[in-house]
Amino acid sequence: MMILGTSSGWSKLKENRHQRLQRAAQLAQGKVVPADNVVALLEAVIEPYDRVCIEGDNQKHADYLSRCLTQVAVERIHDLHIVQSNIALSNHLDIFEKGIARRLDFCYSGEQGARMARLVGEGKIDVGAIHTYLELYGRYFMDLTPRVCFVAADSADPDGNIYTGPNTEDTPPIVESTAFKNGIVIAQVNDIADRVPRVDVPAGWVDYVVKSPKPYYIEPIFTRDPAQISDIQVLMAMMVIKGIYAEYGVNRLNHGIGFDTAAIELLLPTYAADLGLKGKICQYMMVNPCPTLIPAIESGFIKSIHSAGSELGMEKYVAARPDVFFDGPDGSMRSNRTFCQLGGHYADLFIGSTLQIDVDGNTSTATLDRIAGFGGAPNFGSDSRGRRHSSHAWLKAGREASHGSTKMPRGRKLVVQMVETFREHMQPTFVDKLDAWQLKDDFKMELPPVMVYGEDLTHIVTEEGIANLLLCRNDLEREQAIRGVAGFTQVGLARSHRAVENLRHRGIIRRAEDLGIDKRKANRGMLAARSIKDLVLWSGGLYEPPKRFRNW
Amino acid sequence: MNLAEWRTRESFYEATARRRITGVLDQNSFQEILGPADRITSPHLEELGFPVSFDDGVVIGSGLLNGNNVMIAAQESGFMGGSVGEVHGAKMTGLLQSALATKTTAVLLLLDTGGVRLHEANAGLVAISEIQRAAFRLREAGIPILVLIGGNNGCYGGMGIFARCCDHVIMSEEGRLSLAGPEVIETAGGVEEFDSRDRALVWRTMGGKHRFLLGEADRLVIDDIRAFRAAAIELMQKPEPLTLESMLQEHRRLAERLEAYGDCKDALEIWKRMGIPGSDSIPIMDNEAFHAAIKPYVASKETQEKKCHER
Amino acid sequence: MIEQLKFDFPGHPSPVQPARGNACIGVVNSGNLEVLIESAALGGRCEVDVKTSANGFKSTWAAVLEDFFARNRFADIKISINDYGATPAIVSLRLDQAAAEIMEKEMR
Amino acid sequence: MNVEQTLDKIFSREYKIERDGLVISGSGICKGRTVAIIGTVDHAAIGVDSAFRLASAVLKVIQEFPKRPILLMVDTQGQRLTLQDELLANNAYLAHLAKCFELARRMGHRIVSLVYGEAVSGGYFATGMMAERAYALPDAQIRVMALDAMARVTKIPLEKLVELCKTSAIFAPGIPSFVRLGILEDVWQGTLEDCLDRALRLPVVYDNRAQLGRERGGREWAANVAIRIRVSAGLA
Repeated sequence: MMILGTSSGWSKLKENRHQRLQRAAQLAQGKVVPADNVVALLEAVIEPYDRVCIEGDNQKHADYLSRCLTQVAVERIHDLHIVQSNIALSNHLDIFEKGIARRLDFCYSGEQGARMARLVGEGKIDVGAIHTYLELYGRYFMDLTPRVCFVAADSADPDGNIYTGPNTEDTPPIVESTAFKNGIVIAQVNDIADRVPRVDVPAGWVDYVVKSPKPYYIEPIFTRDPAQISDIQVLMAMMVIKGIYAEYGVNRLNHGIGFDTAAIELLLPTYAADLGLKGKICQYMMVNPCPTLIPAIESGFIKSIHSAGSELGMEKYVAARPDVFFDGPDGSMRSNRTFCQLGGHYADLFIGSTLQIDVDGNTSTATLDRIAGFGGAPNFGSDSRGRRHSSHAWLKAGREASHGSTKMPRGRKLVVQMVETFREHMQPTFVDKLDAWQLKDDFKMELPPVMVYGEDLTHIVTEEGIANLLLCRNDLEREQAIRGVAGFTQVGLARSHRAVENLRHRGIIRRAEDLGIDKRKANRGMLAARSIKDLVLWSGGLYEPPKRFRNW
Repeated sequence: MNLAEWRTRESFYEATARRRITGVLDQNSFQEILGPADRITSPHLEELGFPVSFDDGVVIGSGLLNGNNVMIAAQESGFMGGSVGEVHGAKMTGLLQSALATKTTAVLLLLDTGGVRLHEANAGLVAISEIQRAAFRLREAGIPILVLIGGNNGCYGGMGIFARCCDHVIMSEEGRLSLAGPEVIETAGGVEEFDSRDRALVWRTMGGKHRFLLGEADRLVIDDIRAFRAAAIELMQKPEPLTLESMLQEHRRLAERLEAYGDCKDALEIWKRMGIPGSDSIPIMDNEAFHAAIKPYVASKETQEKKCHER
Repeated sequence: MIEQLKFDFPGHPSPVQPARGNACIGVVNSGNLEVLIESAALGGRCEVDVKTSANGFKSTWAAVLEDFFARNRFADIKISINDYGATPAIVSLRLDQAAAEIMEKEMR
Repeated sequence: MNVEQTLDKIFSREYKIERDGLVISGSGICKGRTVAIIGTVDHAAIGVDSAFRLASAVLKVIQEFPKRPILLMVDTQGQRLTLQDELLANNAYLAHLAKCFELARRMGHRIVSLVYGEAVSGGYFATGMMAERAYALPDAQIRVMALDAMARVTKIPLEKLVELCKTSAIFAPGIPSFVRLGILEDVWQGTLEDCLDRALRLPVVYDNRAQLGRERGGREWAANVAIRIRVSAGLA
């Protein structure tokens, strides 16, 4: 046969993988590696300049493996390229401080944002890009495929079959991208059992299993204590329910994780039910099992919830509600961030909070001196241009956006930001220029870190009312609509009173009274649960809140 | 859970001092004494550059309870942690003195406090002692003092001691009644001694249910202003005698407690020793289930004392 | 430190008559405030005394109060405020509650 | 001075005490008058056991020696700060002690307290401050909280607290503050025997502390507010 190609050797990755496994042969018994051998294992299977993916989710973290990585000899292992969705633990950054890793592609850094900024400033971290979750997962299969990955799970059997527990989260794309490109998959598990409750990752995709000395690190980050919801948040939530959910018939949606959206959830069984909205709104949600959803689920509002991850304390409740949640044959929840993000992107509405909004409606949660990222919010909080199926809410929003133009009918996703005009310590939410611009300059980024772009934003809800940006005919109107709900911030004070009154007349700005909401009734008494204990009672004792949230 | 019934409840825990008072008393009967318009604020807080409150964090006055004349005070949970400063304390002392002079049916004290206001430390400490002294005079005159505890701050420090110097204590499960707060104990003895962030531990050590089980509270009610009102009506005409006999009874009760539970390190052990089946799940029981579960095993404070008396 | 601010507003030409002498709303805790509203013989004008722990927001207070008096037909009214860093949203809410309260005969 | 040295001076060595843990009880003769002695030693941290022992001593005096005056000897670092004490309700044990003192007062016992060591916060509140008249030795220590701890809790700079302590008795630790506020009737100096004798000869009072505080310029509000309330309630 004639050979046209010039290359030879099509299995270099496979051969290299074989060499790595050979080097580690003495360290494992089958696939099981004793915890004490992990540093040696990492030194054996990782090579300098490797791309390594560390599972760092919202909930579970491969924290033991990432801690071991800080202990490898830097002369053997250095200049790694880390790909990781969530930089949450200090040891995630220690490897950069020590020179073990240099390049980083990630999504979100939360509490480590300030230290990250410092390390970037010192040249210890070379940031490739800050992604959304879907972007980064996509790149695992495109140009950022890991050579080695660390994942975390509840249990494994001696063959290497893995049960992730309810927090499956990022595990599937990490394992799949690594295992099918001849990479090395190392799993940290809380327990090694003869049989796992269900197989989330088949043994054939897994190279090593380590029982960590302590269970993986997990935080109840989606638990919002109803006791901390303010009257103002109740008022805003009432406006959202009556002025947006009822108006558009919003049935498929994603909620942010703040107190504002928790207030909406807790008003469904009371205020929304009183308005006769049960069965008409909020039936399908893409959201973690936030405890504040319990009353709405129990009162039959919500038909189905798919989650990116679980939430500490919600395990038994979720397992006992298989009609609502996605539970496995073993009874426990199966989450998956990729699919949750995907569903949420094609839903009818996203609503969440933010820290800053400018007069064009661009929003950002970035704060000075920190490099934090946005995780999944930009995918939820953007119009889905590829959407081809219709729904009542989507079409109505589309009609409003087209201003009666009849050319090509097309829908719009509702993207809502729900904020108080001032945050605590009198920090204005509405600003002339986002801090994101300053951040762009400070850290020489190519883009200012914007969470929701103005062109995707359809509604702003503040204590002053709702601004429907879809109905604005031009940028000037849009700006006045934003100023018209910006309260006593400088942005709000600079409004044209005449223009704002005109917008109000046209229903572009709607105050509580325009919506028929009595402000004096907007108080915590409206909430279906006012404490974590109420949530436990609603759940029939199935919800087991972490100790720090209890007052009984 | 019955949502309709639940929605009719009004949380005592969440209500302001003024609302607690108007909710506990007969409708429209409350007459405030030295109200906000009198502007009796703390000169000491002002001197230190702290915000003041027009009532210094305690609302006092008179009103009707089921048609009976009573005097009432309520500490404001949100202002300086309900703490007792000079003016705050003097208002309560003055109220008790007035109750003695006017011979009201009872005095209701809605306590919600961490104790002494440290910004006025010495004056706060003696203020509580003066409240206590005035309360004893009232008891001597046979006018019962009812303490209601169900707010965010619980009832701690000197006020925790004071509360048990009154005739009756009515608590909700959310209420806490103790001397030293969890943070103070943690600071002194380390997190191994008391993890103040472990709120379940805090409540089973100091919360309403445990206090009721020990006989430190006369009534345990749900977190509803009306439930507190009902319990207050029930107890307002039942002064507790402070006599040699009653003190010897109490002494025996406290001796028995030391004897029976002195070595326990967790409320769970105490409850188990009380013989309550399923005692581990006590924290999660609602009020009704709790009373049903403990009834056969724990005598109420009244019957405990009666039993002591019979012996 | 506490900043003291004083404001003076012209009363409404056809004012409403409060049902009570005074009303007090809100609590002085972090992010919150206490509003005392009283009838007072001020020759038809309205006065506001603010004591606030958040310094440097005089113009914001002026705007919030102006808005409040534009919404309410008040004359001969004195408002006294102890503020512990409340946002304008909370301030407006408490002012509205105080205004509603003084118009009600009985204390709730 | 330790408790024995102090009692030696008060009772010219004519006394007998027993020690049970950190609690002492007994009696002595002062100028021909038998006085019951009850107190704490070694900077006692008062927990449920000590509070109970103190109450036992008070009840014993009430039952066995009607109307015998009680000298309450105070040396306490405050309440004991443990989980077990709170579990059993230390507040209840201290309240019980307070009620026993109240009972003694009602039954005709004069009660005088003397801080001879230290007296802190809740421990003093439930013991020495229950006396009809409270005294201290000049070198005794009394406080609610040490200034550095107070600075930490109240978030007031320590320097500012120290400065304010020079003029204000409201939170300054130390005997002069407690005298100015009227909490302490007096400081015992000179012959302690005479001091106790004098104290027991004073007329019976119920609670003169607010009045003393006003007279001494330490706190005006306590007395004034109480009067204003009586006026508002239509009583004066």
